[in-house]
Amino acid sequence: MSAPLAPDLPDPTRGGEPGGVVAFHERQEYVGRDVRTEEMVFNMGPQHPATHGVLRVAIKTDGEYVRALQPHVGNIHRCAEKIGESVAFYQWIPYLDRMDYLSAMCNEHIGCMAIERLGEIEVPERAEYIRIIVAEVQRILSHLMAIGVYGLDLGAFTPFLHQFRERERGMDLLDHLAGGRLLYHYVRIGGVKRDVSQDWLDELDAFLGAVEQRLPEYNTLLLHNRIFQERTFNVGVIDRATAVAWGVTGPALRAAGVDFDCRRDAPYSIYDRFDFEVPSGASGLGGQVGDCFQRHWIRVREVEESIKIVRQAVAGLPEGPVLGRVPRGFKPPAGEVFIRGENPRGELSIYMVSVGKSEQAWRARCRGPSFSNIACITEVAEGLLIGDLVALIGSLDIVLGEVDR
Amino acid sequence: MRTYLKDIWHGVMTTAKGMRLTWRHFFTKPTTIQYPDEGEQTYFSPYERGLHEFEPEKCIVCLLCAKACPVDCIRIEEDKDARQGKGKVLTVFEIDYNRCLFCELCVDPCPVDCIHMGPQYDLAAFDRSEHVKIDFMNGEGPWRTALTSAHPDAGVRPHLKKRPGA
Amino acid sequence: MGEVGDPTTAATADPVTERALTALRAALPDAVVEAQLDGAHPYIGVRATHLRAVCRLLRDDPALQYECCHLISAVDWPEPAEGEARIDVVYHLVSYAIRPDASYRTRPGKNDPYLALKVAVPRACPEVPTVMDIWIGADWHERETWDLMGVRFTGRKELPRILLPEDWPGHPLRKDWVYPASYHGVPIIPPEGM
Amino acid sequence: MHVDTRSPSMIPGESLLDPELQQSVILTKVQWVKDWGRRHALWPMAFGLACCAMEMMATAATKYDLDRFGAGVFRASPRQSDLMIVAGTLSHKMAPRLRRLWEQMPDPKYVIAMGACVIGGGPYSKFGYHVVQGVDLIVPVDIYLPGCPPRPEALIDAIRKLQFRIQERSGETLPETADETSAA
Repeated sequence: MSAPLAPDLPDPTRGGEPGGVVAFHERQEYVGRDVRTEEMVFNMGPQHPATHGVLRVAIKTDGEYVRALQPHVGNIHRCAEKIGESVAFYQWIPYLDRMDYLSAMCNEHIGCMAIERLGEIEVPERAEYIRIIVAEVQRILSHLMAIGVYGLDLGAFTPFLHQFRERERGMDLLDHLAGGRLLYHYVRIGGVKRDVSQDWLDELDAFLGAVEQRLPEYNTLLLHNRIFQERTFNVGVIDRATAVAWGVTGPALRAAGVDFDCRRDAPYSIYDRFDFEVPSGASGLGGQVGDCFQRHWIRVREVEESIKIVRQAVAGLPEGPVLGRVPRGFKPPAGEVFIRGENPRGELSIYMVSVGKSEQAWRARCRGPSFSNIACITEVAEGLLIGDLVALIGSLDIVLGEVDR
Repeated sequence: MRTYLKDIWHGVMTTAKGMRLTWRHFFTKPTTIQYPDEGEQTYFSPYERGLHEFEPEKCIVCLLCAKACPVDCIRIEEDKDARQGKGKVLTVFEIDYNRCLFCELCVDPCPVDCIHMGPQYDLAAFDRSEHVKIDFMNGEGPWRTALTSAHPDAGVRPHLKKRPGA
Repeated sequence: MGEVGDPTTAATADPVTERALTALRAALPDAVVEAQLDGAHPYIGVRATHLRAVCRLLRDDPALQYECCHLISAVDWPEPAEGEARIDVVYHLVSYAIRPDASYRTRPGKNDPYLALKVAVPRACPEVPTVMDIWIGADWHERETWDLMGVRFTGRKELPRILLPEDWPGHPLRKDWVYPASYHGVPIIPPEGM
Repeated sequence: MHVDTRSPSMIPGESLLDPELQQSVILTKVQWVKDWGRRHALWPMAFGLACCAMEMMATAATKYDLDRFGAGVFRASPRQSDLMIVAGTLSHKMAPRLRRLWEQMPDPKYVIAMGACVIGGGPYSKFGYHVVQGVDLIVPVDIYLPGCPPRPEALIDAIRKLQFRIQERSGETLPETADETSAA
């Protein structure tokens, strides 16, 4: 386990600006001076490397400062909800993968849980443990990607290349189980597709050890890096009230100081059997609660916690079957179900309505966490520098596939 | 002034720290695999979901795979068996890779295990109809080589441990 | 459907929904239409005219503090088993300040402390008052519900589409929506039988 | 929307020259050198739309290192790139922008359609009302690459095939090895 991060960090010395986000006309050096700039409206995206996909942001700028901003989404709206109503329950699972393609296993896990609760299907104990293992490995991979790509956004190319080394290794692990590198379709209704072998568990252990060993390396490159700190301290602060009102979830919510994690506070599956910490925003790190730095720091901490969970799950892995009995032509009784679970990016919620005697759902509603997370930049980004806007969007770690679904 | 110099010092130091880390990797074994060259193979799962492998002689034309497909990409045409007078015989078994999402749902319901997914992945074609729509009954498509190269199923996986760059 | 006060369902009733229902009954007696307290998805049915008052109460009551509108969804019922054609608008609310106690959490299957509100509106004229000023996060959810299901939220300044282009024909998640042949000259292949 | 489905790469570039002159020894050699340069300096445009973009990034990253083939300089701007890897689902809302970005690319330009969604609607071909059923309805495509998503090896394979295609008109044909190496 890496050393605690806080003592290493130097104090924030960001001139005389406590808040960081100071509107242009209020900035000390310009008060009373006649500085005139013209407002300009332009588009960032939909094809822009810093928007993590096809997000279009219309920005009204005043010089280098963002005055107002409006994100436009829908550029990869892929009709997941319509498809959920049109295909059979078991056929919808691969589409859940494609919603948030960086956390496919977690999506499958929560989607299958919703369908299982609708049809009152029992899941074997071993399958539950395997689901937790693969979901947490997926969380590690997703956070590694987030860490690397955030470095890329801020101009550091090296961490991106470094994290891909571990990420490839983890993808090979999941590839071995599922047969796909990115989209797995491994979790099925009633359990998981295949059992894990002892070889695989050994390799998993080696992978966890490698990640643990390499995390300090990433921290040297990013968290402890002075330039990175300067770019992220006090930038894009999402405070508690803003985060909650906009429905922000996941690391961004916890960075804002809300100590809430679905895995602990609304436990689904068997998460209540594991012992892990939920990191939330702290003021001792430098910067302030809810800024970009804290969101990044929470991801790093969550990787450590996920490693803990996987180790506990592997230790407690019981024997038994991995796929329960699901009747062919599965038709759940009429009813409704609402399930939310913690994805790497926040809470994925699925609300399903079944009318009974039908292979298809009547309504399949999903809420991707990024949808609300990206909505809040309308309020937060006001007064930021354009360069800091990139830092803000990057720190939210959005995946447009689930914003648009 | 003091803060200014301290800032410079901090900037230089963290950069140096990072560069030390970067340079250390200059002397380690490279992670990159020499993919298309012979000798170094990339890692494949024994359950790799690549191009389908299909054994026409086993197929009993039950159409379960076509029904399980969420996008209807499997086209099967059948005919009356002329020799025996009853039963059906397969004439066309076509998978449209314009649509296939490699989800493996067609493999599960097959009662005789005649369709499975193989490790063949390089389907790149110059024409949309060239490889992308494959009739498994005719011709010598890439699926043939996949079929003949006997692919071991689960069990021993020695290559899981010695992977390049791990 | 378990009516409130029914002795048979009282034992399995969802305490989170029950607590909210008691508060609503006390403050706004005619707002609640129906309530389901047991089962996989407990909810409170609310009259559309009283929705804003209900939401404000749920947010501001210090014992409830539903400070986050987690999800807004809509379900289309063109031919329901009873009554006329309607669209249900479902609100899922979450409180981070007030957490349920430990005894609630350990009960299997009911460990999620959300609160669901249901507003049934006629399908011919689906209009619901906006809650955007109560929870700003409802903004995008309302836009999406309008975009895909065609529920109009009144009282907002504007209600643009969010996912689909502005000139898209119809609202795709309505059950009677037909696939268009093409959009700006690019064909859309409709599924068979549609 | 009517589009010319012939890619510019298939149209002879020096049509201003006299056809007889084009066949002369020196010009053929010059052409060969030009194609050789083009082939080994493909600058792809990072046109990541959805899931396949992650595999495109993986291809460019540590393990697969697309730079070994001279195609790893991902550009954010269409004006600096000559290869567009359309990776991910193309929606009706995005289609005009794709066309516009393609038009901004300088000639000669090549397009790789990566993933099932882009080559023909893929998973969304049946019920996806908002998904364009194949990017070749919008821009001409040189290489179709199925897979959902294709493995990085498959993308490397597609790029190699494209490179041989570029050289093809100088007399070099697609060697057998391009097919053999990938039979795992």
